[in-house]
Amino acid sequence: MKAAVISFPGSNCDFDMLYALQDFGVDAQIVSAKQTALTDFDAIFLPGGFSYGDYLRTGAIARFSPIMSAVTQAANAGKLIVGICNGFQILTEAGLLPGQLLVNATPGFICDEVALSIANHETAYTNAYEMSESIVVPIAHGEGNYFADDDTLARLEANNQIVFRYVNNPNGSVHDIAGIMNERGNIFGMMPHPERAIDEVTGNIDGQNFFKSILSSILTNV
Amino acid sequence: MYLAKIYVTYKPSILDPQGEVIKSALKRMDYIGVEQVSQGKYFEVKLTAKSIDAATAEVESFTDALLINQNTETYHFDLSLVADEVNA
Amino acid sequence: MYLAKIYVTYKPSILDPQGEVIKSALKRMDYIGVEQVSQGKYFEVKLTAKSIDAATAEVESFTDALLINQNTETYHFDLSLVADEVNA
Amino acid sequence: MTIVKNNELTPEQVRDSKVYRQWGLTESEYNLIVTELNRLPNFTETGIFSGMWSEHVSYKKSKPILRKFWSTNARVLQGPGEGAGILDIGDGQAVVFKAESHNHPSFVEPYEGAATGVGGILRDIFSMGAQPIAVLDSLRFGELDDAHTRHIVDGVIAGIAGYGNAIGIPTVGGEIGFDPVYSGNPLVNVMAVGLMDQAAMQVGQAKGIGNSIIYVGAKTGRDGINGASFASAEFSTEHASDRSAVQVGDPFLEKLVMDATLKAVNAHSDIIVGIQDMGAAGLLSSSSEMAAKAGMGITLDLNNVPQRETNMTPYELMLSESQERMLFVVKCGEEQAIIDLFQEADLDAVIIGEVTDNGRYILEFDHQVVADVPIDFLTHAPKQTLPMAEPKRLLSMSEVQYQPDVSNLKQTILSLLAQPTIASKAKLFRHFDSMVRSDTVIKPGGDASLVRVRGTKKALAMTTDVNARYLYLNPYVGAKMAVAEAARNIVATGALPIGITDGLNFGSPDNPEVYYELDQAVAGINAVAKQLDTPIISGNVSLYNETDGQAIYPTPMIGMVGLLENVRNATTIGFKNVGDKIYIIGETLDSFNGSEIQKMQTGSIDGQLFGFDDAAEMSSQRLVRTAISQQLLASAHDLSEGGLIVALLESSFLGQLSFNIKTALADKYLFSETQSRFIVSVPESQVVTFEQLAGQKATLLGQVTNTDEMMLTTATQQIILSRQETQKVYQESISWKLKA
Ligand SMILES: Nc1ncnc2c1ncn2[C@@H]1O[C@H](COP(=O)(O)OP(=O)(O)O)[C@@H](O)[C@H]1O
Ligand SMILES: [Mg+2]
Repeated sequence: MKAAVISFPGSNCDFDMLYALQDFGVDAQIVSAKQTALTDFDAIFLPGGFSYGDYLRTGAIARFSPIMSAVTQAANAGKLIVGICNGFQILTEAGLLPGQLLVNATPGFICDEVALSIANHETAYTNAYEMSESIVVPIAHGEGNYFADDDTLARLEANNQIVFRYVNNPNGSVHDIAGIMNERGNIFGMMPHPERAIDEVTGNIDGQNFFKSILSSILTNV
Repeated sequence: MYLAKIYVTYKPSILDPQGEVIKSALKRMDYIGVEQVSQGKYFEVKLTAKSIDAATAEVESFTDALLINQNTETYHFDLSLVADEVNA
Repeated sequence: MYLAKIYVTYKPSILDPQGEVIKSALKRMDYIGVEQVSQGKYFEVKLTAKSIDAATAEVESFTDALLINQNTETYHFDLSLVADEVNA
Repeated sequence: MTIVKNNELTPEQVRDSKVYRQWGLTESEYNLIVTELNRLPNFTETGIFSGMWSEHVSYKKSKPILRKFWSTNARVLQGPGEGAGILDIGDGQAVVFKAESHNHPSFVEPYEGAATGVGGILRDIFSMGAQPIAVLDSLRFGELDDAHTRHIVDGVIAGIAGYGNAIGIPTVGGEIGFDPVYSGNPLVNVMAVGLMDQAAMQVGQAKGIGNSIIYVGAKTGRDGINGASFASAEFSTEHASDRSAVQVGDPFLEKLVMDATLKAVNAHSDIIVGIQDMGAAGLLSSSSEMAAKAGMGITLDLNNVPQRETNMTPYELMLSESQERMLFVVKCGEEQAIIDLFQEADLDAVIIGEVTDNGRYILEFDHQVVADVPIDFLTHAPKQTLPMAEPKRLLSMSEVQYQPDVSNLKQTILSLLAQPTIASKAKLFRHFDSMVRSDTVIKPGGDASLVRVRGTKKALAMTTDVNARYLYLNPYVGAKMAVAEAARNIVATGALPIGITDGLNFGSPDNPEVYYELDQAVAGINAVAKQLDTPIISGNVSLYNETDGQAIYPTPMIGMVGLLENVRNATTIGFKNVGDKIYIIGETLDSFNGSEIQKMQTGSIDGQLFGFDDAAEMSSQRLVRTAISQQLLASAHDLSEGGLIVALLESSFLGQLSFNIKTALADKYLFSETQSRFIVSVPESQVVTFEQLAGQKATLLGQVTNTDEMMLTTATQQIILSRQETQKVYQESISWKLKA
C-alpha cells in the first residue's frame, strides 16, 4: 500500500502521521499541497496542524490548495481519504464530509486524552478494535465542536456514518461526534489523534488498531 | 477602487459560544443592561472593478466561496467608491 | 432596547497576518481585482438603557474595557432602537 | 557626512536637545561617542548607539557578573555568546537550549507579549541549525484575587498556547508561581530545547569579504519601537498613537521560516556562512554582532529591507522589533540557491548588504550614507561596574524558624493544597499542546518532562524551577536550592542532569542591594552547578523589574536539561502498584522560613532561610539515579514547595492510588521544606535490594493502597483523607480562583 501525507503550509502533524504509517510498514511519503497529482497512492492522509495559520476559519484556506482537486478525484475514485484534526476540518470545509467544526463550546484550546466509544465497528478505520472496547486517544484542538444540521445528523445516524463518539464530550460536538465517514465509507475525519497513541514509550497504544484497521481493509480491497 | 465592508454573522440557529462568554463577562463586570451578544467577523476589502455591479458580483462571489462557511454563517455588505491608495 | 453594531479593526500599523493570508488565497482563486484585505470583528450587542446617550456611554465603556484590545485595535459603532425581543 | 532626512534632528539638535538621554544614553556615553567619532553623531547614529548600548542588548551592567558563570566541560560545544548553548549528547548529536524573558511586553500586552516570547526563543534555537523539540515556561504573577492579574494570566497562557500550538512545538513543562511582588511586574520566561546533528552547527558570524547579507522572513514594520521615546513631531507627521510598541506574532509565518531555515541548513551548509535571528534591537544588533564576532565590517542598503509600512526612517528600520525575521550570511555568488529556497516557501529573501573588511558599520539609505561608525566600538558598550551592598533586610533577620500552626491538621492540608502556588496548574497548561511531534514521554504534571530522541534509545529530561522566596531570604543559598531542585526534578525521571540555561529576573541593578542579589545568585548557581557537572551554557538577563520602587523577589529561573540513556527506564511520580513500599529519602528538619505554609499562615515570608547541605543533596540524587538505573523504583518524586505531604498527595493523584503512611515525625514536619528529599515507591520484589543500596538515606513510610482513603499516622495522631475530595481541591482551586 502506498500512502500520501499531505503537507499544507502550517501542517504540524504531517511527520507524526508519516512516522506512524511507516511504523506499520506502510510505504508512505509527504506530498506538498502545491502538488496536483495523487494517482500513485492508495490512501491519502490529511494531517493535523494549523494550515495557513487557521486564519479566517480552520481549513477554509487549505481547501483551495492545488492538491485538493486531486484529493477530490481520489475520493471519487473510492480511495481512502483520512483527515485527522485539521485534516478533518479541511475535509468538511471542502465539502467532502458534511458539517463543520466550530469553536469549542468553552472557547480555548484543549490538550488532553479522552475516552472514545466506537460507534461503528464495521468500517475501514475500526474493524480491528474489539466490540466492547472504549479507547483513550489524545485531543489537541480549539475548534473541534462538530456541528451539522438536523437532517444531516439524521442521515449520519441512519447510515451508521458516525464512527467515534466522545464518552465525556469535551467540546460541545453534536451527538458527541468525534469522527465520521461519508456514506460510501472511504472518506473519514476525526478530531482526536490516533497517530499520537501508537507507541508504548509515549504511554498510549490505543491508536494502533486504527492503523491496523486501515491496513487490513486496504489489503482486502486490493 | 471599491471598498467592501462585509459583515459576517452566525445564522440565528447556531449557538455562538464566544458571544455567550462575552455576555457573561460583561454581566460580571456590572454591565447589567446587556441582553445579548453575538460575535461575528468584519472584513474590509479593497478591490478594483469595472463598475459597481461588477464589484458587487465579485464581492458576493468570493464571500460565498471563501469568507463564509454556508453551513453556519450569513453576511451582508456595503460597497463604496474610494480613493486609489493602498497601504503596502 | 438598543442594538449596537460594533466594528473592530486593527490599528493601521499593527501586523494583520490573517488579512495577508486571505488576500493571497483570493489571488490564488483568481480574484485578481482584490488589492487589500483586513479582517476585524463585528459584534452585535442588545442592551437596555434609559436613553440613547446612556446606551452610547455604555457601549463605549464596555467596548474599551472588554471587546477591544486598546494596544492593537480600534473601533466604531452604530446604535439603533429596536423592538424588545431577545433570542434566548 | 551629516545627512538630515525626514525632518530628523540635526546632529547639533541631537546634542542640544539631549534627546539621547530619553533613549537611554548617558551624558558620558554620548561624549565618548563624540570623541571616538571625532564629530557629532547624527540622528540615526545616535539611535543605533542607544539601541546597542542598552542594557538589554549590551549587558553592560550585568556582564561583569555573568562572566563568572561556569560554562565549560567536556560536553559543551557552544557556551554563552551565541543564540543558544549546545551540549554533546553522543552519537554525533547535540542538544541546544536557551531561555528568554518577555516580562515587560507581557505586562503591557499579555497575549502578544507571551506569544512573541515563544516565537523569539524558538528562533534562537533554529538559527543554530537545530530542530526545536520542546518549549517550557516559567511564570510569576500577582495574587489571583486581583482582576488585572487574572486578565494577565489568561492572556499569557493563551499567548503561549497560541504561538506554540500553531507552530507545532510541544510546550512540555514549566512552572507558575504567585506572589504580590509580581502584580505590577509579572515574569514570563520561556525556554526552548532543540536537537541537531553536530555537523549542522551554525553560528551567527559574518565572515568573508564580499559575502552577502540576506534578509528572510516577515516584512519590517514599526513594531516594538517605543513611540514614547520619540519626539515624534520632530521627524514625522504621523501621530504617536498610530505607532505601536506592540509586537504582533505570526506563528504561521514563523513555521514557514523555521522549516525553510532548517532545510537550508541541511541542503546548503557549504554556502551558508552564518545565521542569526533578529531579536532585541532587530536588524541593528543581529547585523552588527555578526560582523563584530567575525572581526569584519558590514554595509547595508536599507532601501532593500522589505517593509510593511510606508515612510519608515533608517532609525525605525534598524530598531524595529518586528517578529519572524532572520539574517543569513551567504557566500558571494551563491545567493540564488538560498533565495529560491525561501521563495519556494512564499517567503521574502532579499540581499540587503555585504561583508566588508574595513571594520565599519555603514548604513545607506536613498543613496546616501546615514551611518558610518566603527563596529567594534558600536558592539562594545562601555562596561559599568556597579556598587553592591548586602540588603538591609538580610542583616536583621530572625534566626528562629517559623513554627506552623497544625492544630487542625486536615484543614491545614486542604488549605495548603488550595494555594495557587501548590494547586495543580493543569487547568492552565491543558491549553498547551504538550504532545505534538509525538515524542513526549512524560507530559506536564510530574517533575521534569521527558522527550524522546527519535531513532535512539535516549530521551531528554527538562524542567524550569526557582523558588524566589528562598532567594529573598538568602540570595546565595536560595540560588543553590534552585539549581538543586531543578536537578532533583531531572533525576526523579531517571535522567542525568547535563546543563543549565538561566533567566535572571531582578530589580534595578543601579540599586546596590539588587546588584548584590544578582552577584550572590550567580555565585550560588555556580556552586551547585559545578558539583552537578551541569555548566551554564546560555541564559537571559531581565533587570529593572520594579514597580513604584518595589523590586520583585530575586528570581533566577533555572532551566535544566538531563539525558536519559534508556527511555525505557523513565520513571514518573505516580504510584504504580498496590502494596509497593513508600520511602522518604533524605532528612526532614525544621525548615519553615520561606515555606509555603509560612506564607499561607502569616501572609508573608520572613526569617533566615533554612540551610542547604550540599553533600546530602548529591548523595540523595545519586541514590535515586542509581536505584532507577537498576530498575528498583516504581515511582520517584522530589519534595519541593509544601513538603512531604504535598509530594505524597501528588504521587497518589497521578497514580490514582492511595497510601497508608506511618511516620515518627511530628505533624508540623509534613510541611517542612528541607531540601535534598524524594519519595519513592518500591515493588515488594525489590525492597531488599533497595534497602541495601539506600542504607540510612531512606526511611520506610508505608505502602500504596487502592481504596479512596489516604491514611496518615504521625507521632501524635491519625487522619484519613478522601482521595477524590482532596484531589478535587488540588485540581480545581486554580480555576475556582480564576473564575472568581
Ligand atoms: N506553566 C506551565 N506550563 C506547563 N507545565 C507546567 C506549568 N506549570 C506547571 N507545569 C507542570 O506541572 C508540574 C508540576 O510543576 P511544579 O509544581 O512547578 O513542579 P516542581 O515543584 O516539581 O518543580 C510539572 O510537570 C510542570 O511541568
Ligand atoms: Mg518536583
